[in-house]
Amino acid sequence: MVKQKVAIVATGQTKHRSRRRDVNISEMIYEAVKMALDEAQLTPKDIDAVVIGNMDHFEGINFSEMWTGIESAPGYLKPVVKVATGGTTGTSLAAYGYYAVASGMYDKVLVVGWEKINEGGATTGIVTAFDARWERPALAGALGPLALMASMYMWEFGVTPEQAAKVTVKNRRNAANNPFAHLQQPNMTVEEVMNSPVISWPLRLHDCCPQSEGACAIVYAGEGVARKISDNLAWVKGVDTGHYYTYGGDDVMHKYPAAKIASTRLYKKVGIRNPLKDLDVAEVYEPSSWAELMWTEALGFCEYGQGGKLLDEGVTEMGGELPVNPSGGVIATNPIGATALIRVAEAAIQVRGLGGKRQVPDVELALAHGFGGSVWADLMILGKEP
Amino acid sequence: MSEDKYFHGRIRVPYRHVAGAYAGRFIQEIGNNKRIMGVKCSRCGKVYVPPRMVCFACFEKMKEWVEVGKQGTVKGFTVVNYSTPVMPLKPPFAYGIIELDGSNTGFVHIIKEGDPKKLKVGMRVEAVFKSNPEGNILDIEYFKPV
Amino acid sequence: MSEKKEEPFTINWLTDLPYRYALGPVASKFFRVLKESGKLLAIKCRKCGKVLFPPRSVCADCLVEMTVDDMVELSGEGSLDGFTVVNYPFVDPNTGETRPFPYGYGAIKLKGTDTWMLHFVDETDPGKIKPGMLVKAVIKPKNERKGTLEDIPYFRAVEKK
Amino acid sequence: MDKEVAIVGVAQTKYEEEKADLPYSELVFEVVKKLHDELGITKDDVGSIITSSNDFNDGRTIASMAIQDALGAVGKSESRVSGDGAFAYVYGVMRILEGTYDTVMVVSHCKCSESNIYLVNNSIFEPYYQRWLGLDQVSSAGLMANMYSHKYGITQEQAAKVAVKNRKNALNNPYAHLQKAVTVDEVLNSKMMAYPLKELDLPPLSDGAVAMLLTNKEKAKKYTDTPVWFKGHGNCTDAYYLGHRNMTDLIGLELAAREAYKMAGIKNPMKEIDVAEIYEAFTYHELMNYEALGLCKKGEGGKLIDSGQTEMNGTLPVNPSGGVLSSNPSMANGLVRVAEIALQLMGKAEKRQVKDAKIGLATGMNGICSQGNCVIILEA
Repeated sequence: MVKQKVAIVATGQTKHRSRRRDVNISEMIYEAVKMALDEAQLTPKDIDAVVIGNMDHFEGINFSEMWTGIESAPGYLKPVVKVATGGTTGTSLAAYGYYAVASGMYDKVLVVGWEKINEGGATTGIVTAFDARWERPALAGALGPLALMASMYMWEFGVTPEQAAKVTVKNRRNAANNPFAHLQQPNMTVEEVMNSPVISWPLRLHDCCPQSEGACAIVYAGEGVARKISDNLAWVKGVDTGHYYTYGGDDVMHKYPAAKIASTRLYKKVGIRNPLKDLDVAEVYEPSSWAELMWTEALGFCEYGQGGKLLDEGVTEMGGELPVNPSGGVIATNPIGATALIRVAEAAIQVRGLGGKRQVPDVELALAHGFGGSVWADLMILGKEP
Repeated sequence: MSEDKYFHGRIRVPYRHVAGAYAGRFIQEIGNNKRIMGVKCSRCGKVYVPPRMVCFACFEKMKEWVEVGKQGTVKGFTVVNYSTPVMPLKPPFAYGIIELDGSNTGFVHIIKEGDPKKLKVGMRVEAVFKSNPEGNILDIEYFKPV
Repeated sequence: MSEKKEEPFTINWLTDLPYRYALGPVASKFFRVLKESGKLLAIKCRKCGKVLFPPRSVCADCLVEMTVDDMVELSGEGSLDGFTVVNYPFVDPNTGETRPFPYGYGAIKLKGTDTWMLHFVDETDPGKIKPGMLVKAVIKPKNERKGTLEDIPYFRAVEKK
Repeated sequence: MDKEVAIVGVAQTKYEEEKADLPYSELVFEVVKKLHDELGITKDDVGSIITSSNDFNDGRTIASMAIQDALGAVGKSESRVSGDGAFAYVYGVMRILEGTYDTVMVVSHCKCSESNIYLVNNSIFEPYYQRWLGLDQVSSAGLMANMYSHKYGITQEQAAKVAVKNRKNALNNPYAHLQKAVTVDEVLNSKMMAYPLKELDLPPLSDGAVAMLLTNKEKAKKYTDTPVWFKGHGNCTDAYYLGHRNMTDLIGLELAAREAYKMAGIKNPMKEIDVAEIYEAFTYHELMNYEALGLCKKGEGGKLIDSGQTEMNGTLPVNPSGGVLSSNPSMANGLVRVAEIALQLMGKAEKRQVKDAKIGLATGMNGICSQGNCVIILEA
């Protein structure tokens, strides 16, 4: 067993939608798995281990990996492990897969994230993620706390609802270039966002992510075999996670300290001095339009309070200095257990130059970010060179 | 007791699971036509009852539907003598793994027999269909010894 | 593929799992005091001095244990540092039913604490809210109190616009 | 596998029926603090943290969120394996081998007293074909026990001897939940649950937590003179639907063991392994484990228990701790097995110490009836 560098050799996704009426859970996941295996031209036998995850209470299935790992992914008579960490599940799965290969334990690992969210309900499920004694009675899923963060952010820094609306406009437009995206709205306008119904002030309907059903799969390979599988690889440059207090109210949520801590650590490790200049593209987990503004600050693309300005200047647009969410991001697509893994898959697609209409030119370094738990951050940087 | 040391909560959620083409057809055939359908793997030839889209051993999509028998052979059983809120019958009753005639997999279901002495591996059982189907696996109400 | 309109065949299952979540001595005392005297308590880390709500027994920064002796009384007043109006339906997993909406929901910094409590606020018009405004915990009358968070049905927004 | 990843310290709570005063956070804090104190470390000495837990058991999505403070995880890279603790240990090993972290704390917790375990386990079955039947861990175990004993002619007495052995061993383990010896007759005459399984063929339901610190080779010396090294590992998953499973032979466990032995260079497990802690979910299951782990031939699990070779003074003592039949903090069971083997190989197992133990085996399990299997080989 020898330590090795790790590359993503293939990705697969379903076409994400609000309700997959035609397939059950295991059939839906199979689509993404099959696509990834086909792209890598690997047979199920070639896979050494399966890492798969979702949130147990979202579909009400305990040990879901024992089912889906066998019947949706080629895990029969192989290792199957589940990682579930809330919104960050996808990136936590991706991290597990990376360590599994980097440690030398396995050579080819299939990572799968999925959610069939409308079998239960996202808000219902998310409420159960919080403390039954202290938080659940008033908590209304993710949007309530996200709206609180938006209000705190707005009040502290004077960022405006129009600036937030522009995030939706940008990302839904980007989503139109992504065949897998759920909400593809190339002609969305700021006015349309501003006139959409208030869901949780200051969040309007179009400030919020949709609830999507879908799955995402990636295949990792160690350096020895990766080059045999493909000559177009996305190498893992570094992984880190910032976890935070048990109670979401223990610190200033809108400054997202966990992302600040983890990104500072990861940039140093990868040798990034100025993320805005050194990174070529970022896929961030923005569950609301406001969140993308806050996240770009915490991830060090600009100073605190400057997220709106960064957007206004077009820096994060396609064609800007650091395009954020060419895929359309979470504001376009949110099958929760898959969402953060889609960030990794999309970052890999960008590094490999396979983004088609959503491709950012000449991507050398891409950041994938997952958000979840009590304002946690999972990060992975992918690069063209090992 | 230490009950005042607890907050009594629950997770109570109504789930609606899309059955999909395989489980959907299987359960509807039972309810509507009192037929038990399996699906055959074109690669290994195994007939799966209940059906699923993918043969987990070959990792191939299966497409060929076949009707299997309403009778089968008991491969294993247990008799339960405790009760839980989700058990469909009052104990004692048996769970069995039954290989239906014409299939190659075990079908897990209930055998309405509470005395382990009256059950045997290798014995024959037959499906009893519910008169008013409700659209779930219990539209086969139970199996009875033949 | 286009989205078909008709409802698909579904298998429905009502999950109904009872849990008894241990409170621990600190939360037990909080709810007992709340029930008996209508007062709110927080807890102070004896190492770093941070005052934390909800009261819990481990200070995450110092990794030291706190006990019921470290609990401090709060006035029930706080500042409303974040606010929203929840205006969407969802099944409340505590009951299996849709939770009534709209309702005001705030990030409240209770006076004397270093953390924010996220709780109901009795206002559903953001136009009447001032950032950082004074809010006050409303406590149910003693005969209606059960020793749970519901004994604090909401915070009253005091200095409205 | 060379000596690269060490367990340098372990901490356990006492396993009990009901730890009413301890919410998850405080239960975890107890073992974290104990581990810190034993090793003389603070949270700043811990590079990364891996936990294992289960959202259905804990009644909480992202069960690990409840214990972030108690872990000392603020600002750190924590991650969580959903399920049994043995798998968390393996993730910890991977994190050390990758090289970023020289220390990883692994923690696993469970309180069976807070939920209805039968409903929790019924939820393991998918909603289309199995859940409506009302299946759970006990009825599935009954199916497996019956099919296994039917195929190989295992008697109820032979199975009962497993309970007798493990409950006797538990008398020497101060952490064990049930500390009362039982006789074969008592097992045979205990309440019938799921034929042929009786109440004493099944484990209790327990509350408890376990923690350990892993380090790389260089760091290990700093903390202990008796590091316990990761030597091999195998992980293998059987079919999901019970009707697809080979219910008479644990083929998933067998393949996992084969892989672990290969990595550890073990050719004759009965000879080379000095002590084993296995996740025996019911009495017959331990016999099935013997066979799958290659300690005896197929169908000879009954003979092996009869021979006394797996007793404390036998050739290969199995479950000196008393096993799961004595303490069952469900999701923590696998990590408890690893911790107990670590104590054995450190020579710190006190009254339950197996003499001169150099190589040990631990297993973990996910899902129903050994569907997901983890076999770990450790070396002193």
